[in-house]
Amino acid sequence: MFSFNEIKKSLAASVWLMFLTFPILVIRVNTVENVVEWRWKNMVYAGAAAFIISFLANFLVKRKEAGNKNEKDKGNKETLFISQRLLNDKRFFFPALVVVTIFILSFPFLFSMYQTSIMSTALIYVMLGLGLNIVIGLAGLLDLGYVAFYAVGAYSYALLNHHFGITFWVALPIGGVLGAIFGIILGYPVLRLRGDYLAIVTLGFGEIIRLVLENWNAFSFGPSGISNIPRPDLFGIDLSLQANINFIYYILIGLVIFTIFVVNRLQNSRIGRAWIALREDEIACQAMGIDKAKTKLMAFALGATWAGMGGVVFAAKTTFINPASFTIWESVMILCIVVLGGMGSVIGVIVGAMVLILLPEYLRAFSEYRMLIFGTMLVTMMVFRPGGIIPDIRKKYTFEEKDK
Amino acid sequence: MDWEYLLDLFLGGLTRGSIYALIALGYTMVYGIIELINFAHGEIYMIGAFTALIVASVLGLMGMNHIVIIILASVIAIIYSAAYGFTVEKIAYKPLRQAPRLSALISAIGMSLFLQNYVLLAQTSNFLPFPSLIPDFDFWEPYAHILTSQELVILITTAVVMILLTFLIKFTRTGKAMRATAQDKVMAALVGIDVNRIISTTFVVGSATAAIGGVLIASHIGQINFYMGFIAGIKAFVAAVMGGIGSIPGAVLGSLVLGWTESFFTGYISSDYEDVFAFLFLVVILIFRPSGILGRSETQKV
Amino acid sequence: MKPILEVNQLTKFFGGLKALDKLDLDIREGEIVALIGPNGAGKTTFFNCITGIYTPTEGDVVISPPNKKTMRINGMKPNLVTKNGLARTFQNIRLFPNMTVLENVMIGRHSRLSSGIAGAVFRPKSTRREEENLINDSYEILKKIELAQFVNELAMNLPYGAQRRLEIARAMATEPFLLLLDEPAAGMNPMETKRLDDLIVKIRDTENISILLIEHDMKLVMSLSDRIFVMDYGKKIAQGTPDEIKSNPAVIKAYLGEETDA
Amino acid sequence: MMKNSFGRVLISIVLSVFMCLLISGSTFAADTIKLGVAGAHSGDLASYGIPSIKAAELVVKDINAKGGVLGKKVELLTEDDACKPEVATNTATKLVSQGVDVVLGHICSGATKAALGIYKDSKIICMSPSATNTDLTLSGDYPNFYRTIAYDDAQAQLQVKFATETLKVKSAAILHDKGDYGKGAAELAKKYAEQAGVDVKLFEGVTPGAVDYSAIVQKVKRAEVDAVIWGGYHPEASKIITLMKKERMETKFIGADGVKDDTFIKVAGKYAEGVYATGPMDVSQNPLAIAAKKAHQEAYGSDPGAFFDSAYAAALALLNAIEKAGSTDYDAVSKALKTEYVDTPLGKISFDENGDAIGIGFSVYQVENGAFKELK
Repeated sequence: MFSFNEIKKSLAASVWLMFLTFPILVIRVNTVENVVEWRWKNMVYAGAAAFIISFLANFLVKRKEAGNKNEKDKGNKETLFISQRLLNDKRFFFPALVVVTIFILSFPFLFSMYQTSIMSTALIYVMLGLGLNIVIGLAGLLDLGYVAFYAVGAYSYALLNHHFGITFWVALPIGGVLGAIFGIILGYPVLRLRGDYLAIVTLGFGEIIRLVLENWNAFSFGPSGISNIPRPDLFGIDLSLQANINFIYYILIGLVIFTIFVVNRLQNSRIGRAWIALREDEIACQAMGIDKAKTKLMAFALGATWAGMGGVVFAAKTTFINPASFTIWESVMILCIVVLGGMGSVIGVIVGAMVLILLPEYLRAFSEYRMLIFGTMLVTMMVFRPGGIIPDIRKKYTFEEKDK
Repeated sequence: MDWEYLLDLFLGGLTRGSIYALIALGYTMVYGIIELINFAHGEIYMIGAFTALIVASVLGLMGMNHIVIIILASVIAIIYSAAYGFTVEKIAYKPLRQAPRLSALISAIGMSLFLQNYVLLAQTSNFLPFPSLIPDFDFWEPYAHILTSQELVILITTAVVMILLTFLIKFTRTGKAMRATAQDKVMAALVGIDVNRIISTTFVVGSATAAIGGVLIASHIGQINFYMGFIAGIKAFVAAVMGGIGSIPGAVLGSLVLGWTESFFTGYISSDYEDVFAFLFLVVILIFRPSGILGRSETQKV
Repeated sequence: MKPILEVNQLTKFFGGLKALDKLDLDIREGEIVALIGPNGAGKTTFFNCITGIYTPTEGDVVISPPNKKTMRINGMKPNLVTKNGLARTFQNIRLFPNMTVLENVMIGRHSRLSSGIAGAVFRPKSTRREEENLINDSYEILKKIELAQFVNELAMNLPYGAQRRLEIARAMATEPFLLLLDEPAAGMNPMETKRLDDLIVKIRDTENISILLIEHDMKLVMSLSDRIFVMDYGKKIAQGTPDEIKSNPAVIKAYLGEETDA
Repeated sequence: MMKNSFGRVLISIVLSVFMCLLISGSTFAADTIKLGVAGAHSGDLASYGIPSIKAAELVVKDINAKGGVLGKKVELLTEDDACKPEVATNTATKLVSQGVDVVLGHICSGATKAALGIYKDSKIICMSPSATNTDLTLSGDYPNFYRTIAYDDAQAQLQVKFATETLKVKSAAILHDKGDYGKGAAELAKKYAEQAGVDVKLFEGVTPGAVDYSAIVQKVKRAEVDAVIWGGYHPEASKIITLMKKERMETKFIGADGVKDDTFIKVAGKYAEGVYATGPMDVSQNPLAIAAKKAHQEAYGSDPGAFFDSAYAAALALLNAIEKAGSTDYDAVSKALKTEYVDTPLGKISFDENGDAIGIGFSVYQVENGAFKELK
């Protein structure tokens, strides 16, 4: 079944890769007694790896082109199918919901504290992802400065708590509101910009916020950050570490459900449709009587709200924040979540967050290789599923049953 | 008014600008042709520097003479960066031509992560001293306290590279083909341009420039590590956008503007908010010229 | 009786280039008016100036919707123009490709609805009713334009003719008193064109929406329009009933006998 | 349907929380002593974290060779935190869940602060080879924290004392890299410098990783100060000093332990000559240090990296304390750390009430013919 041609192709690939990786992989100058190490076996590995991979790749690409799905795709089809059911079909919906709920609720007791903790982190990113999804997935505005609002949220809790002893539960809505306000402030000047120009300017804003936090000690305590931020309180009962971690987990579950609920409703509302129209075609969108500026600002503001709340929870979870947590990479990660998951699709974003946040944690087994693998995963996933893991499905209307 | 200080800052900004330019050129070429923010470009530049270092130290241990080392190191670095650029495009971007543009962007990010850690693992996480390949010219000694020989070389090279690229794009057949492809891939293909070949060429050329940048910059600041590509890359991209992404002179102009902005702001106000100011400046420029200083403002057809 | 759309001395420069030159035009209620002229005569520019996509350099665009007060709309934002009852379609189809046919029409109703974010999230009775009506109204419109069978298709998967019709449906959803059609028949086969012809008449008669259309298909133009304006190089070179236009030397000159296919 | 699952979640939150209160921090019966090593093992600061793994590996190797601690083998659990607080909390939680007994790390002060909360609640001792932020020990917030490196305050005092008394510096420019380590140190230096009557003409941060620092160097040149006091790591330092020398400037350059790293000299080359830096007392004559370095070269074919010695010392101190305490019990071990002295590459050390190491002096070095030479 493998044509000679394929093998030749793979051979060529491996030779090319051996050439390519030669200086960096093979040669290393030993800094102690200045001699050159020639690590020829690395070259062999590289060659072999390249051969196998390119062989597989060709194979997969052939299949992909041939259109008949390989296992990976099948798997995704499956989830897609289920997700569709979950959304539409009541019969499948309730049993599924019950099972999922039970699993989610018992999670902290089934798994270790560590598992719960990283799951909470993942959930924070689910929130962020869903928020950014409003801006990018629905309104189609490429925002690379999203982390700015995250920072706003985190610092608003940390500072309010530090100065006025504001508690988590009060700070949560405040963080959201502040996020929204910043969303509008930052959104306003960039209304005219499109595509990558918007991207780079928002990226700029993100950096500006970070740098201000870094330099303006009087306000933000600078790079040494703010420590001993209290974890969320439960009617003043003080909880053990374990309990605390579980508590945060449940808070996040609550918030995520809330987010999903809101995003879902927005998606199929007048506003949501306006956003999508804006994404699809600005000119036509205006010609349909939609106020471009207002719609864009709404998207920015709403997106930022979730970032703000996420920030508050983040601060409460880590108990320490400093500007280093809010670099461009954070924005990039969140962007990856949205795109990888499938732009505009709620389940997609959730899956995306789970994959991108939990993957590096589980890749710890590979210790120093983890980021390498992570990078590779990003590329492969995009190459084989450009639309994201679970692409968006438009809502269907049938005319017997009315509004749902 | 302290004129010498002003001059110093001016030259400082000029050097910094030229450094950005050497990276920005590659960005802008790639973007111009496939509208992709090539996140991995900074990494290519880093790889260029590493290759040069490795080659140089190997030859050094073999006791070759200085000039030979310089030339060989640079040439090999350029070849390898070009090769990397070519491969990256084939692996990570070509399959995504038809896909949504963001997917390509994510793929680029993945590539950048991969290359960083590849070098980290295969070589070292430490900062490595980079031999100053460019000697201090004696004839330049009188002026060296204002502008070092290395800086001089950087300025000249940038100028030359820019001129060559402009020439390539404006007058050669390949250049014409590139512009055609940038305009409209389908049409270009219809008139018999091998679009894939042209895109590959763009990547090769872009990466080669990055390598030149890598070698020069590394020998200017005298150290490299696997992470050097990221920040430089971001800055260069900002510069490219500022100048009007897709335009060669724009990239250089943008880089210089950025360089001067930072230099003067640091010099007269404070380096604390240097970048803040740089970004604000970018925002202001884009608000008044939404497609950059020299960018052709796309009048959208209705 | 007062014209519902009155354009006086409309002029538009692009840099040095004069795209529109002192153009006068008027439409009375219930009319179907055609705007014709060779390619590059500035017809689409004219549309863009009226609908606010471009701001005219000089001149006035005045609308007086039936039983509403008269107002100047030049320089007004596109979305407000639409809100005030001018709807348009595009020469190069500009649907929302990844939305369903129904949603495309629902978008059209946007400016006629009120529910905001709060409404969307809390779904009070008012919003629910609004949505219900919206869905049904949009469905009704689709029925009228004979697209009902595609209701849940993605717009991009429609056959060409259907896409053109969907643009019209979407425009009608904005409840205009005047509908601006930019080459609605472009690229249609004779059968589709015939169908379009009937459709336009039907819209005018049943919805009493007046219509201004740019069109190259002379057969369609002549059979449809009550009056015709002819443009060339941004100037108006003739106006009148189909018969007057047919026999107008200036037009014949401009078209070099192109109108013989009428 | 959203509403009723809201309900469920609320109820279950309350329920579960009470369940959690019942389950107190579970204890692990282990047949090995688990030594956690946490810090930046990836990302841009990896070069400061990886040496501590190497140190730990070497220590554990020969301790196990000698029969381990309390007759048990020592097991290494290395976890990456990339110097990111948010990751650090997960790293810490993971180590705790794995039943770690003591932790060597973290590397960056920020990450350490984030992680300490978790170690504190689970009564685990944590010793950093490199986190110099003053609050870590002096604020008293972290009784479970120890370190084998002097905190910024001490260094800053020494720097300034040296600058004013030995170098007779009248005016200074204080630069930093905007990082938590660098800026913190710089601020303290500023404080003490002003107390000592030094005219601080410049206090500015530079962007780490920037391609060029000529502007700031020009500014320093113009300010005509006697000395530059640098708060930050060596990469930026070497770039700045190189430029200063190329600009033919004679201004003195004083760094802290972020600079006192052989890589600095390797990188800055001839330009490094004459640079001052404070750092842990010279240990190059200490037999243990020599042995450790040799072991490293044999094992990894390269010279040890930053904070290797202090990491090595920390690993020794921790394991020794467990040995002496006769158990891994929190109080016993803390007591042992504070009472028992132990031989390390840094000399004979113990720990004071705050958790700072006693016996690791600090001294000023100057680069002379390509090596840091201790100034008496």
